[in-house]
Amino acid sequence: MSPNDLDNILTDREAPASMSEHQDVNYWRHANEFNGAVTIDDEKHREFDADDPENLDHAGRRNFMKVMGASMMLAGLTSCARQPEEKIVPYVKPPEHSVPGRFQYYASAVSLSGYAMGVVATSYEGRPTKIEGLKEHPASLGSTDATAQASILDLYSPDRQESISHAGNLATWNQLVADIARAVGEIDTVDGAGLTVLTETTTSPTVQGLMAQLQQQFPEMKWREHDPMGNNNARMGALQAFGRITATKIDFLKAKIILSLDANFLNEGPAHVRYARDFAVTRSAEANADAPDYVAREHFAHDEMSRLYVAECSPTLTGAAADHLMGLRYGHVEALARVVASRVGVANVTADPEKVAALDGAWIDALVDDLTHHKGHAVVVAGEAQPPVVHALAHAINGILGAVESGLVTYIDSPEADATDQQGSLRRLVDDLNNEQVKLLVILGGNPVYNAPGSIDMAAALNKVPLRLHLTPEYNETSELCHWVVPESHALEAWGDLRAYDGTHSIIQPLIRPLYSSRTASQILSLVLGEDATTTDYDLVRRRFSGLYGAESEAKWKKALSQGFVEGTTFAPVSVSYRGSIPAETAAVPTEGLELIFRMDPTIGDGRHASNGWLQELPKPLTNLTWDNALHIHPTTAMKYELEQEDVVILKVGEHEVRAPVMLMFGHPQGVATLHLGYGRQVAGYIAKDRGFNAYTLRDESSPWCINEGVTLKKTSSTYLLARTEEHNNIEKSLQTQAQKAEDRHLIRSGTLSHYKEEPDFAQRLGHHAPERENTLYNPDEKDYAGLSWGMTIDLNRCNGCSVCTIACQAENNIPIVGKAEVAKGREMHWIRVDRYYKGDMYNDTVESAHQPVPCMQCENAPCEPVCPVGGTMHSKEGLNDMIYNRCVGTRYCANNCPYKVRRFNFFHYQIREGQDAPQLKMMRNPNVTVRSRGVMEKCTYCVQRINRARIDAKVAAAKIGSDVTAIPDGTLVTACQAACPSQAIDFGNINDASSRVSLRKQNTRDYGLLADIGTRPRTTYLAKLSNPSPALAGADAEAHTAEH
Amino acid sequence: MAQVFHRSANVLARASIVGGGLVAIAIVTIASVIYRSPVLTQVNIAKAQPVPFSHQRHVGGNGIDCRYCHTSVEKSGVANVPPTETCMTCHSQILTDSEMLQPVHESWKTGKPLEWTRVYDLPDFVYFDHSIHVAKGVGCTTCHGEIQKMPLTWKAKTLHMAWCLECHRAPQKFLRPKDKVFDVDWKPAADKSERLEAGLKLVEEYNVNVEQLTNCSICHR
Amino acid sequence: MSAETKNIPPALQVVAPLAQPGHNYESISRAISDVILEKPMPKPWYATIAIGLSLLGILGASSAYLFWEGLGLWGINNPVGWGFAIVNLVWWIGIGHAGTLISAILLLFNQDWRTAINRFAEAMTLFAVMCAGIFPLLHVGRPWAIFFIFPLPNTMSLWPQFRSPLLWDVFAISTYFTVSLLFWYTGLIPDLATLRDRSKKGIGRMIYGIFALGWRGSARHWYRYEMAYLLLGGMSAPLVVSVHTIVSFDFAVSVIPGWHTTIFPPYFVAGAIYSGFAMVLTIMIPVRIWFGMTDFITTRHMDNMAKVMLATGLVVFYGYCCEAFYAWYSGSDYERFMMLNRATGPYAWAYVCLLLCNAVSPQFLWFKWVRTNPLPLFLLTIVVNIGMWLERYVIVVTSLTRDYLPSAWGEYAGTIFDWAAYVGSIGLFLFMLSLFVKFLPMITIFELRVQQHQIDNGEIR
Amino acid sequence: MSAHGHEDETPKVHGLIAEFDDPESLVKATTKAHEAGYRTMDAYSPFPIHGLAEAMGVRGTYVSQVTLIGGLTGTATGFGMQWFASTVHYPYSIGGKPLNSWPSFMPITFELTILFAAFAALGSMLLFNGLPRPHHPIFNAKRFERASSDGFFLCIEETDAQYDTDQTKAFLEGLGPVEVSEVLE
Repeated sequence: MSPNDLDNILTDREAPASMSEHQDVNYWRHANEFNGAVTIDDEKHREFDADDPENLDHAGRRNFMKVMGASMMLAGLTSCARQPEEKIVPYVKPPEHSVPGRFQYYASAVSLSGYAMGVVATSYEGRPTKIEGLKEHPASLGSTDATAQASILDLYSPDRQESISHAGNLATWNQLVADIARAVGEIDTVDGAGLTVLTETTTSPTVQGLMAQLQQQFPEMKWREHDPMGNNNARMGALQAFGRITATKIDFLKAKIILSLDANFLNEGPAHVRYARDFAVTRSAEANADAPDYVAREHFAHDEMSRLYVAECSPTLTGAAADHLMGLRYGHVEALARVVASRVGVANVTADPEKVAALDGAWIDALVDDLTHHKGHAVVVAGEAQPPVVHALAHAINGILGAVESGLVTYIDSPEADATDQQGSLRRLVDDLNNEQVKLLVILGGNPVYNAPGSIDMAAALNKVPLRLHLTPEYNETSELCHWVVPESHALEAWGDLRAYDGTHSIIQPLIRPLYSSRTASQILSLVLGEDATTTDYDLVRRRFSGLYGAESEAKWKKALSQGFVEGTTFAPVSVSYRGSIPAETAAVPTEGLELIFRMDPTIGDGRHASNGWLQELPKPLTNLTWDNALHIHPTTAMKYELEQEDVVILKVGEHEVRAPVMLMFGHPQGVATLHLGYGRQVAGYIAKDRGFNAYTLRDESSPWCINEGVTLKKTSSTYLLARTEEHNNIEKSLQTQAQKAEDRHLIRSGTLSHYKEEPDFAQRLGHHAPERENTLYNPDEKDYAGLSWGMTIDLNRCNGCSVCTIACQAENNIPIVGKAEVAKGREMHWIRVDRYYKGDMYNDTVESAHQPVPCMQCENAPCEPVCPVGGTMHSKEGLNDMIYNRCVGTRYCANNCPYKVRRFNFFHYQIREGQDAPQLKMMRNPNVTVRSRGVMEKCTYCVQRINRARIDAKVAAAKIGSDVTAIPDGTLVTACQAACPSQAIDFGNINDASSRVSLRKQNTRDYGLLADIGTRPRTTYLAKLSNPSPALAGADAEAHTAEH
Repeated sequence: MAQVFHRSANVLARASIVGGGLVAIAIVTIASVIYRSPVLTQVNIAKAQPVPFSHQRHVGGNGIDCRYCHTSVEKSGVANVPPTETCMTCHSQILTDSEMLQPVHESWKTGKPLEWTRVYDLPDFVYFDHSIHVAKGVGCTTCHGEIQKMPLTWKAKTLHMAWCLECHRAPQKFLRPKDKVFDVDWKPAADKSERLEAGLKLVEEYNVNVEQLTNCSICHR
Repeated sequence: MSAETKNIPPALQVVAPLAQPGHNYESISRAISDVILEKPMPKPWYATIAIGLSLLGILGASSAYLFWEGLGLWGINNPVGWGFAIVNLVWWIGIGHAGTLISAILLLFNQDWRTAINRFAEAMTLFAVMCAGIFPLLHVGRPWAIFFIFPLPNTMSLWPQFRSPLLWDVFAISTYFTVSLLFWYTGLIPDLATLRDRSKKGIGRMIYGIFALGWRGSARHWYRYEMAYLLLGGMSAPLVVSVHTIVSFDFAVSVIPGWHTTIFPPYFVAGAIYSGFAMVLTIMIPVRIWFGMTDFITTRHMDNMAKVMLATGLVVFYGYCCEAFYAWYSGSDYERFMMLNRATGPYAWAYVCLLLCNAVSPQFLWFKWVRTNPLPLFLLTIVVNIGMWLERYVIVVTSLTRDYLPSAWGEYAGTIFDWAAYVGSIGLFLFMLSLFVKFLPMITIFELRVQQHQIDNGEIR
Repeated sequence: MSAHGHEDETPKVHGLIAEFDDPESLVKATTKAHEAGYRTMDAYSPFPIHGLAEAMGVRGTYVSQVTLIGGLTGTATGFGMQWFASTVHYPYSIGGKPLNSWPSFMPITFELTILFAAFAALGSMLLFNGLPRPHHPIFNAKRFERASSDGFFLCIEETDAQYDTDQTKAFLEGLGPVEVSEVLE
């Protein structure tokens, strides 16, 4: 073996496996065929024998000195050690349909805040390794969001609760069964009075069914729901508007004018992936219909584009995507809603003139004008953070604007198992607890002790319950206060079902037996029902399934398993009528003093993903902050309070206070500060514990989203390091310089739609031009890329900056997390990053920002290649800029010389550092990608493992039929980032095939190369961003938009 | 003045200069010889196995086709080591009470897998794919040697990168007709030029993209 | 023979002599060989070697920990992939250049005053290159795989990548070291013979004898010897120029604004000589006093070296001006911003300091008083050494922290381990120097004899 | 005289050696000796004296030629290695540059030229000088240790055609030396 075998660049010791055509239904297997499912023991067995490279990793580290000594002693000619002996452990009986060394794909679903997101889960030798979107699923359309991508990590998370415990001691399922039986026996005598089940928002028909059974068996039992985020205001808004709770479904494909009232519909809510996709479609206008890559859109002319108005009190990516953005205080959103409503003709709605005066009149005029002129194609979306009345107003406006007739807005029964007023539900729960009316409390998931509003002392209340059971994936603040703690099964290891935002019934099927002694919510409920304790999750789901579909359930079930969901279960529209009564406006909005806005954290959500290292390290959109939350305020506001970046302040509301670091944020409304919820976990594992501060404690039960009175802010002398993935010194100044330079260098090219129509190739005219290929000392024709030749385009007009590409890449390519300290040093490892640049006057209330995903450009004249002394990176015949980890000696010259700075160096052996060294994490790794050791450079190679698999499969197939064409059909080979992107901004394929999608994109007149002027000839190119400002407001904005000129 | 050194020192001095050079060369040579020797490569060293499985008996003797046990070789990157089930297809009838086969029957009864010792072990950053090699006319014996003559299995080739490149640079020297891929007794034409000619024809016929074969990402990712 | 001075140009009449009068061949030989064979080492020598050894210890310890933990211990990051290691490498290599320049180029230009200082300067070259040599090893991510960069026989049938400036460095620096060593050793042979013949102790006599190769001062030998020595000098001259040129290619060949510039080769070479002479003086000024060499290393030598510093210092200053001018003249936003950022960005302090050290301070050398007085000259050389280190720091860091994509901008600061490696290398340098003056003649004896002969004949003074 | 005592047969004579007290007289003496027809002789001095070797009839040396050859070998090796590696043995595409991007090969070619030449220069010098030779009869000469600090010697060797103990001794004394003595093997 060669010496480089010795150091620890090693990968899961498996051969390549396929990623091709995973959209093809036939490829998916029914998990119940998969009865040979390997147990954790087998897994451990296979995983942790000598055959496992990661063990060698450790060995490698242990023998490090020996190895070094060896290689040095022998002047590197030879290495003295022999490759350690490895074992092969074949099956005894192989599972059916499994070909060793090949991936298998299963259609399933994961939970997106209680709703179903259809996914295709990849299994390798019985272990799930990757999650992709499910093309046919309405909530996914083949894409996912970052949390779905990262949920694979949750399965193997070292912070998971592994075994059932009672009062902190290990316990068995049977002890639990006995104890619960006893408790249930006691309450049974009183019709179940005293039994309370607390759930988060769920759409699971199975849970719904079991709860129904429970309520039947125990008429007195209570079902309470608490979800710190949820969509309670939407429910209440519907109730207010229509007198009943409905869910709203928006078909953005029809929307030409969109008003978002503080709604971040591109990144939040059960349908955001779908909405992002549809919205992107409405934005992709082309100057002329014969543009090579133009795809006809039903409701839009080729050069037509939707216009997005956003009014928000905390900057979001939806705001960043807006054509017209208005930043305002929380209370003013309602004022805006009212004035718009009254002006489009909603009956008896009044707006407080004083408040309206505070708003930009011209803006409203233009908006109202647009709305009224696009009846049937205009829609108003209200954000969850806004009170019910705003939602009600939105419903009213949509009604007036004919959005309902046109089908742009559809009302359906809520897919939730029990759509109710959760705010009230929580209050009633707490009262019951405090009145000691609860004898047995079953908490299914969630973490109320941590995330209940600070105005409620949940801990004290809980302690009044004689018997408490907590089903949870990880041991948290609530588990600590419960007698019984039962590990909850992950979606990839248990049976279950969920409904999508439109009601579609999706089946969750396991790919692997539970790694630990975990159970599902359905199992716990059936236990409480007193059913046979051996009832499996499978039984329960099947029972409910047959309950729902009766006779045909058998056939439907088979189909559902291969499809991932039950066809035709979309909820039918319900007709509702607006009751036409909007109460007069509530209290005035204090325009003085600091206003606190609470928001779900952009990456770890309400805190349920706090133990997910990938999401913790994912730079939060707009701020690039990682591993922490902060008090986000506008620099000018900060100046008012004499605050600087990273100063620690004490925020006090009532008797509650938190210590929060300051994060300056351009474009944040003045006088308003945003706090992200989900941090400050005290009882948690390595990843989540003691990160950031817990903003829930400041939250008030009655107004959970905003506090605009009685907020005191006290500056302390201490500072706190915030790890951002951009340079740290003097954020204000550097962000301004960055914006300026980005502009001067034409990094992000953007223009208005009108300008684009006049000058379709405006993007290509900007900046200096790439040197002609002939301008070289050498023979320019020496390099020809015949046959396959890979390229990529990224459409900035579609990208909304959600960063799912980063996580998808991390999952696909075994990219480690490095931890806060390392990020602060600028050592994050992401292969594709999303750059954010501000534009225009940074000190406006709102500031324009653009997003640019930057992977390796695969330059044809790659500056990284000639400088490597060992040929560790060089060009392939298919135009890839190959990176050969095992050849790299780590001079870092290539990274220095990369103009795009997309190369990443392993400063430490991140793969085995704290938080990364858990053995089960090895099961997650992609066997087709080398696990990089310390001291090695790494980077994006267009998912070369997928390319190789596809090429080999194509060639083998061709060879079988003796054909000599080895075609890889365009679109069957996708990179991880491309597959995940909700708005389909990324296209990848063979640029030698003139008909391939990517070739067509490259022929688009908006296509330009980043820094092409320095002659790198990048293969990844960008399509310029377009905006569609209202002609009425064009003046100032248009200038900003076309500032390029 | 007195002599500092004895006469003999003259010879010694010159000898040591020449000698120094020679020693250096010797060290380099010996080192690389050891490095290429079976001591490190394990070539031609039979490995002990839980069951003394003999390819000589099964392939040479009974003439069982490679794919009978290594089923995935044409479909997948890995040519699987057969599950106990496969052994039992015959050995539930033959040699049912053989001492030698005890572990196999044991495994079948208990369901505990056999643990074979790996003979061919590529470095873990090398991605070799059986399916494509087999499909393009690379015979089993080309890399695995005369398996039909191995009572216990041993490594026939070094698996050094240079060895891989021999073929990846000039496949014509090694390719054989597809229908002969699993033929362990296949011999190339004795005459060199004839062999090359045949090889070139196969490269043509199976349209092997030769210049691509030396791209780094073909084997390393 | 009387020292008639008629054929001495009047200009030289006034300056200090190359050597104090009253010496003859024997006294010269004694003066120098006694330092090694007879006299005890002066106290400062013990101090120096002690300091050297302890710093060397720091180097060893920190390097071991670095090898164990990984490069993360250093301040480097994305985008700043290079830090102290490269700065130190370039700095040391630069320092090395003075030796070769003095021994080779001044030899070719037939400058008499090189005689007394070339041995010392050459030794310095060797040690400086050794110090430089440790940094590439510390610098790479996988030192145990560093042999990949040598064209060695291997079973991967792979070669190094010959287009890489780093590989050019490997060849340039190793060649530079080897040739300097040969040159230095050649010069040593006759002096080793002298030591062999003068030393009483058997062992020392043996060892000097072995390395003297049985030199007996035969006229025929001298004849070929001078030829070979001249040839080596002739080769070293272009070599020394090539080495720092190639080192500058590490930057010049890249695409990074502030690196990608054609001015680098000449301005690196000038800078090298500048810092080299500074270091020679820094060491020489105390040593000549400690070891009573003032007779042979006179103010004349210091004066001349100071003049060379002044000249090269001005070239370096010119280099800075060109950089700034071309940044503006290029019209490229990248270049202009790089220059602006250098002068006003986060690392402006370093840029200002380096201008003070390298551009302003040498102006004092216009004054003869500064050139000929040990103390001011000594202080000035220290300043210049610091300045030249800062120059490399500025080049490496400012360009990398702010290149093409603003989103990828970063910061850099050395950590304790960066500093440990740096001071450690200085320790190595001091330690080697101490051994050198203890065991080898710090001035070329036989050339002093030649010089004495010429003085006797009144050819020079 | 180390040759004495421990060898029982009478020691062989190496030649006659005359010491002079300054370079000039050594040169004169050597010139005379050469004119007198002596050939197998050698002069010893603590530093190179111009004209001394010439006085013994030395006419040039091959050191420079050998060095040139060494240098050219280096050039060939340097460029050859790079060209072979990059275009023949394992050609791969680097940053869009051609396989034989000769300009990038120049630095290494140059360095190897110098390296080889340097070894050739030193090597040939030692070789032609017959060094290393730690033991040499001349070291037996009286006061010869001063040849490496301030002694100037001329030695006419016994193997010289004209060598005759008495005549040669007389001849040397005629040259005004400090002292003439016999050197034994």
